[in-house]
Amino acid sequence: MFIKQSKILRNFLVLLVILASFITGCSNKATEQDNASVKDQSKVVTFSMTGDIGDLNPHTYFPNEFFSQAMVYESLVYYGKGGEIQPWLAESWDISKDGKEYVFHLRKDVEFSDDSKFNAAIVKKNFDTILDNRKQHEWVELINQIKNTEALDEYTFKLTLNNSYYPTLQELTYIRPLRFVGEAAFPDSQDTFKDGLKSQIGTGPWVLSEYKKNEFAVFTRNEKYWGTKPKVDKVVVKVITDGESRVLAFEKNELDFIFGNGVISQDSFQFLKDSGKYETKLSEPTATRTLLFNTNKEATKDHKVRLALNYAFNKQAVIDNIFYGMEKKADTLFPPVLEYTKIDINPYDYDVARAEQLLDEAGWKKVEGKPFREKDGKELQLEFLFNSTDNIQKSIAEFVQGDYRKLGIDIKLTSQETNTFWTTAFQGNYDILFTSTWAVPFDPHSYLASITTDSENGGPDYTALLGLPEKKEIDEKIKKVLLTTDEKERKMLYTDILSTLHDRAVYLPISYQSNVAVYHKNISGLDFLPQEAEVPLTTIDVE
Amino acid sequence: MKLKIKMRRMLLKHKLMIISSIIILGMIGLALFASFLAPNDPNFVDIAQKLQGPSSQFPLGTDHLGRCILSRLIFGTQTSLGTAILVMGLMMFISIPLGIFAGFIGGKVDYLFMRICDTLMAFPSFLLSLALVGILGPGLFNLILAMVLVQWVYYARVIRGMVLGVKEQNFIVAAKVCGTPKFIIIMKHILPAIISQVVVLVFMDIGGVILAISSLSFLGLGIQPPEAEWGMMINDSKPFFRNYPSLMLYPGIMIFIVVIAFNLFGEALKDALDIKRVGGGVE
Amino acid sequence: MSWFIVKRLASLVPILLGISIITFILLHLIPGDPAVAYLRLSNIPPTDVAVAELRLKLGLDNPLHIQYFEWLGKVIQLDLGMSYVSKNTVWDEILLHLIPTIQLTMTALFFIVVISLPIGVISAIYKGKWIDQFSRIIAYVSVSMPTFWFGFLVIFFLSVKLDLFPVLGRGTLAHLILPSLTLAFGYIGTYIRLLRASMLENLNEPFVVYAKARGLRQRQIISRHVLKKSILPVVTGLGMSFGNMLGGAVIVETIFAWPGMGQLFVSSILNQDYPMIQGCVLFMSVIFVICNLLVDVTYSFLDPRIRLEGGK
Amino acid sequence: MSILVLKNIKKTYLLRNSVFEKRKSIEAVKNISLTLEHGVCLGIVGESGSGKSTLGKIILGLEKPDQGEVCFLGKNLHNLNSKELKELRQNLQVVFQDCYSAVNPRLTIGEIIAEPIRNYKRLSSVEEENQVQQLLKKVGLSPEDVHKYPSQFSGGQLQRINIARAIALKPKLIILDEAVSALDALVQIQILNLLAQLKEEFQLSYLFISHDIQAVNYIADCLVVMHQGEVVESLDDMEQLEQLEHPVSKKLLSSILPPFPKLF
Amino acid sequence: MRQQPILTVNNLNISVSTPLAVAQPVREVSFTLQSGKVLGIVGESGSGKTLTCLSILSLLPENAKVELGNINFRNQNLLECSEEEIRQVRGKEIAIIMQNPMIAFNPVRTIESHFIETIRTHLPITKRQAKIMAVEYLEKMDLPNPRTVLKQYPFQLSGGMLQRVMIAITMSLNPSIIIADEPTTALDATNQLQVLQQLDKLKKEYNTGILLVSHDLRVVAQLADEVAVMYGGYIVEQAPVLELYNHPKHPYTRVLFESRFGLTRKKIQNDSPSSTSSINKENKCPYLDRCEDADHTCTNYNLEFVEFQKDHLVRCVKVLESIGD
Repeated sequence: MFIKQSKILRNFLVLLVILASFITGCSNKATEQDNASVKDQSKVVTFSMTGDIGDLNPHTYFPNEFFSQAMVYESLVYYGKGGEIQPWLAESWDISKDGKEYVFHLRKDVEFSDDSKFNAAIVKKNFDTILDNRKQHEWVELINQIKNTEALDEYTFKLTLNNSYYPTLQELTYIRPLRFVGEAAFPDSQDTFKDGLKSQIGTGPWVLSEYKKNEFAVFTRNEKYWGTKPKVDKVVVKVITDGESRVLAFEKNELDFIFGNGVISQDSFQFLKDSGKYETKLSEPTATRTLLFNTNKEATKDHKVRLALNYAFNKQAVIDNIFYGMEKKADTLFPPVLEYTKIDINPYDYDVARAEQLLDEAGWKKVEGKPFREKDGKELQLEFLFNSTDNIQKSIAEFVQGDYRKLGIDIKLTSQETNTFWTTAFQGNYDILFTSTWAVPFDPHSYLASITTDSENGGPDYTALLGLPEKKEIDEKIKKVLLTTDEKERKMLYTDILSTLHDRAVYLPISYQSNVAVYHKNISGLDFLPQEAEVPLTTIDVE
Repeated sequence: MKLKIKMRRMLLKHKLMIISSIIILGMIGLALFASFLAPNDPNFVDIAQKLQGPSSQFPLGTDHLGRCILSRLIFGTQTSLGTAILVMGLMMFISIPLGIFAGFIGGKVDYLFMRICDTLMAFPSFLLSLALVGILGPGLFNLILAMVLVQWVYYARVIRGMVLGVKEQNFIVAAKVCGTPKFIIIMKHILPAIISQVVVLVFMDIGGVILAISSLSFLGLGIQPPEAEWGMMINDSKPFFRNYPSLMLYPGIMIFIVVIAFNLFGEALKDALDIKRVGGGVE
Repeated sequence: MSWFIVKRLASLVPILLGISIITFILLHLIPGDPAVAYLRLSNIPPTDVAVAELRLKLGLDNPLHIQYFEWLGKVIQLDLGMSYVSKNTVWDEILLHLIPTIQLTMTALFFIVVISLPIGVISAIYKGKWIDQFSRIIAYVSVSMPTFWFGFLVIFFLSVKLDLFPVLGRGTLAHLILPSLTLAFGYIGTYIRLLRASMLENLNEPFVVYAKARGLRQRQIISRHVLKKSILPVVTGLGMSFGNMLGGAVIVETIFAWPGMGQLFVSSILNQDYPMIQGCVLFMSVIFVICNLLVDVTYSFLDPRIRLEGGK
Repeated sequence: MSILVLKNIKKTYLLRNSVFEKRKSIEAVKNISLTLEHGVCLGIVGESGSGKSTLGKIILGLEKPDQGEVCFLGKNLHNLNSKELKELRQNLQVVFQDCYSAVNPRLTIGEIIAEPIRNYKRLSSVEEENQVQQLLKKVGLSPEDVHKYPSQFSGGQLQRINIARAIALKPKLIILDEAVSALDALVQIQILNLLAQLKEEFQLSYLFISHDIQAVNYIADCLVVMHQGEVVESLDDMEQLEQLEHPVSKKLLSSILPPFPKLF
Repeated sequence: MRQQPILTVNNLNISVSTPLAVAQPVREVSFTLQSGKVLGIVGESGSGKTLTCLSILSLLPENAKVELGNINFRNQNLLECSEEEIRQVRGKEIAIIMQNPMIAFNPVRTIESHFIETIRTHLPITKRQAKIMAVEYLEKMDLPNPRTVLKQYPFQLSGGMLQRVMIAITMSLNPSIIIADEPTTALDATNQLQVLQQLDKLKKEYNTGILLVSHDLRVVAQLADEVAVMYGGYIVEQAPVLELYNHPKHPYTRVLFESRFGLTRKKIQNDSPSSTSSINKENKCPYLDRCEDADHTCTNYNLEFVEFQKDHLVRCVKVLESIGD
């Protein structure tokens, strides 16, 4: 009762009302728009990614996400099911006999989202811009091989190479950097790598319509799209860093589907699957989860230690208990289903006794009363670096820590967010690195090529393997395998390279990973695409 | 009648004090004898046993790596409580001499001291600790360093205030006039006068220190795996908290109980010391 | 009054300088050579030449105080450097994340006031009664519960089980409720106790006896006399809490995926994005200091003793 | 020889809140010169804020005057090294107004009174206790009180304890800073009587600072009136109290209510 | 000749409970007060005077309680009134002038708001009218610039001014009784007189009954018609002012009178030990420990308040014996 009479309380209430209205005023307009779009019956699907979509520039890397680049920009050719190269922005192409000249006949009905024409000139301009920063794209061997680009006429584009390079077409399907932005997108300096884009103009089925950094991005259907138009009008991509948050949001219907690899933990996937309320899907194996040992470090330089680590790893336990049996055990660096990767080797089966023996031989002896092995008074401590935004890596890392502990190996876990993780990885500041292969269309040739380059967009493997005496030899073989025109020699070299890597035990392949998809029952058309990083947004539909 | 209520209230306070000190002693006991009390090795990973319910082998079940939760909780007492006590101890080690020094000497020394305090206290303390850990890198040592470096000012300032309060008292002036040396004045008059307040302060605040440590660990910046720490255990159990809420519940309850026990104890101690003073006057 | 504000503003200068010195030093605590760290995070191999070049460029070879003044000059122009990670300027990043955090903390402040004010008043009036005991329990629970744990409990029960609120992220007003409530929760207890203690102290003041002796009604005495005076320490306290709340926001934003300063701060720590860490600390401390200034001014406005006698 | 000579004492306090604030100063004591003879009680009377307590602190050596010198037993008090100062301190003691805060509540009466003795003499514990008990008897308390704590005593008794501590070293001069003002009228008389008696016995000199002209009149031999840091009037013979002329003195005098009924 | 008393306090006993014990600081206190008369109560601190005053308006602190007795005001037992009834009496009928004006006002509110809220609580008038009244009464108290004073905060005024403001507030409601609890203690000696003069004016102009409480005999002497001396919770002596001054009977009163040293330099011998605690624990003479006349008769007798002669009451067995003689 006295509240009414009290001046001070009244003042407070007034203040609070003002405050409240301020907060309301500040609150997001996005939801209003969401609601509005629901009202006008347009179809919207919402999903989430771990990070921001970035500046949406196909010619650069981090912080760009593959999936968003693929939504807006397109390539000359498309990587179809089973690795079949399909026409895309190029209707057809001719390859010269010596394999050094490629002539592309472009589609004539393609327009950029700003209505400008897609033609050979803009293709050349994009290529040339990319080639200006050749060093940065070193990992794409094709770029190293390009000698000349030429617009023969308005819709014909010619690529001349230094050598005949067998994966040329395959590399043209890559999501980055060989995709095309419109004329108006180029910065004044014309250098898209250093100065970014003026605006995001692509030919793809989606146009970025609203964007709030680190919160969400809204893509609207490109009504002028030349190909099959997407079924939904809008895609909302929310940024949710944490896997558990993602699952919660999905359960609360704030997300329509979950898609990707490592975006949720296996436990959550299993939980969602078991609940029976949602549809779940698991793709064919795409890439290999693997540990990489740093051969420059004191302990892991020793072949015996690496072997011991291989033998001591209980892959089956990981697959049974962490992956719930959903992923297949990996014994080789690349899934044997790929071209050239089916090799005949003796897998390192789980054998603790063998591991202990190897460690003893390497000089790392158990010390009475101490938990960890020592050599010359130094504890056997290995730094294990993994990516903290991947929801699967952490549980494996902790498992490894616990399991190796039994052998007297102290694993120090270092988890870092994506960007820092890769930086640290490239610097080689770790003993064991959690990594994975790149999946098709990159595996195996681009992945192996990246082993040979130390550029920032190569692989951390380059540095990691520097400690191997055979390193030079391996690099040369990889260079050779990419350029050889002889199918048989190529096959032989691949077998040779992969066997050597297996024999040196620098990798510890764990399992072949798959993409997961979880979606509500009103969602359809969520099929896995050939490229792992692509999200099937064109086929998706919502009821 | 009134007296009865008073007595009851006093007893209630005593009860709280007794209960809270039993909890605190129990926790310290757990920490000291963790290796005897824990049924299992807290760091022993057996992935095949993961996320098990309570059983005779694992009284509270296992976590996502098949480690015994009870054992981890018990060993967590060691890390959480031990770190908090260490941090508090270090802060006192710095701030008691400095606070007394600044307060007693006064003048320019005090002025300088106060300006340093003002500056350090202009930072939100948790943020500064966080930044320090961030820059020095995560880990137990850096965590302790960051907390002590940031928070000692607060205590030094409070202690300085206490000293100033005592210094105002005429018995200090009288002691000076009596020719008592400064050091003796500090040891005989000032220290005893503030020490009970400092003890109360320590007990009232140690709960906050425990919370801050577990918060940093929760963010992954404090104690590193596989060492068991409650805040980290909560973070670890995040992925499972819908199916296995107990995973998150247990360490949370542990933190909660310890902190509330310290808070209650501090409060009761404060009241008890007040009552003594009043009582002394009436007798 | 205005003289008081001017004076108070002037007193900010040394504190701001102090803050800037400490934040400046902060960056020099990085283990190893900052130039190497910079190069590594920029993905440039830290060769001797590159390091030497960068040291020259960043002025790292200058004496520390010269580096400081150069840095300070830039800071004054709001040039806090570039984020290693996003390659945006630190200032832009901060602005981007500022509004959500302000929303969060303001709403939390709102909750603190509307919840703890009435409870504090009532428990002081009915001291020793069940309602006072109850508020005591609330107070203890509130200060003893870890924020992050409370956050999850709230999500689990209110959001997942009862489906009352959206879980995460920023969007509607409903999104704001759980995070700000979580942030506020830890402070509610403190303020209930603070207000209660302050009320009780004032209830025993002679001016209350005199007010009674003049025949004023109980509610008049409580609201016009006691509350008006008791609220003053609460106002000061809220100002102090604001800084801690910025710290608390770090945790709450992490739990609720709230895209504010806290999240920016944590991710820049995890990414070792040093300029960002430095910028955040500097910025939040300045906000804190300004908040305290505002509180002081408000306080002086509310308390005539300060308003009319200028501080002492 | 005069026991205490003050020459042109001046003391100004600076008030400042922060670096940037305009400095304000208060002249607490302006240019005061006084002389106090052996065995004499000098009363300093004035309203609150007239600077008399500051003067007391300066004489005690707790504050340094900005100007002028304090000669105690012929030595400039503010010009001594710590050893000499300690030596001189023996002869210079104080009794404060607030008898409660003047004793450390955590120490026993015995320890309190023994404090000055311990600082200057090395005595066995038996001797020390003997001395303390003697002192207690001197001030009219029971020797058994040695082991009691201050909280067990009333204000008047505590003031006796303070006096006991002050005379423990047999000083030459005791500064009584409003020493009886906080006490009940009855107790005031008792303490004043005690002080008068001790003065005779130990040949003490007093500097009796008070706002209460009646109390001063009761014990002092001569008197100065202070106002706003200055001595406005002084009197050598207390019999002539009524003849004080300065308005401030008049005001002080007139404020004394006659002890008889009905003024109006 | 005697008027009907407007306030009668009868056998008042107050207990105070501390965490350790229950004390009885006020015992068997009885007195009456008439309109236009001043009853003075003298006693040292802790003698129970303040509690007696507060109990009249039911303002005792939480831990104090009236155990026995009644307080009649205009044939109404104040102790049995409801909270609302007593509230209407407070200020309007019986007003209090508090000991220390500096802390009796709320420092964060202006004089005006104190004044107006008091008037408007009891009288159905507007703020404007109340303000006019306030100015009027402040003027009556000889306060310069009453309008400015109203705008000021308590801490901006001196103690003497505040005391006069308090009296003005009290007067504005024209109460029948004013309880003045140590009205001059906190004031400079120079202000004492003025305040006393104003109280006297009040008594004469409005025919108000005043209960004047002080530890200072001299203050009481200036104003009171009748004086009661309290010691250890009891009224030990009560008589018309002149009678008391001329013929003090109780040993305590006698000592009290002797200690008025005034401007004399006569040495007073008074070395009786001071009491450790004036809170009486048993039903024995409270002055026993300090009394010079005490002997065995004092230790066992039933304490009675006896009319020594007309209107002169004493509570001392020795005095009674002397009548017997």
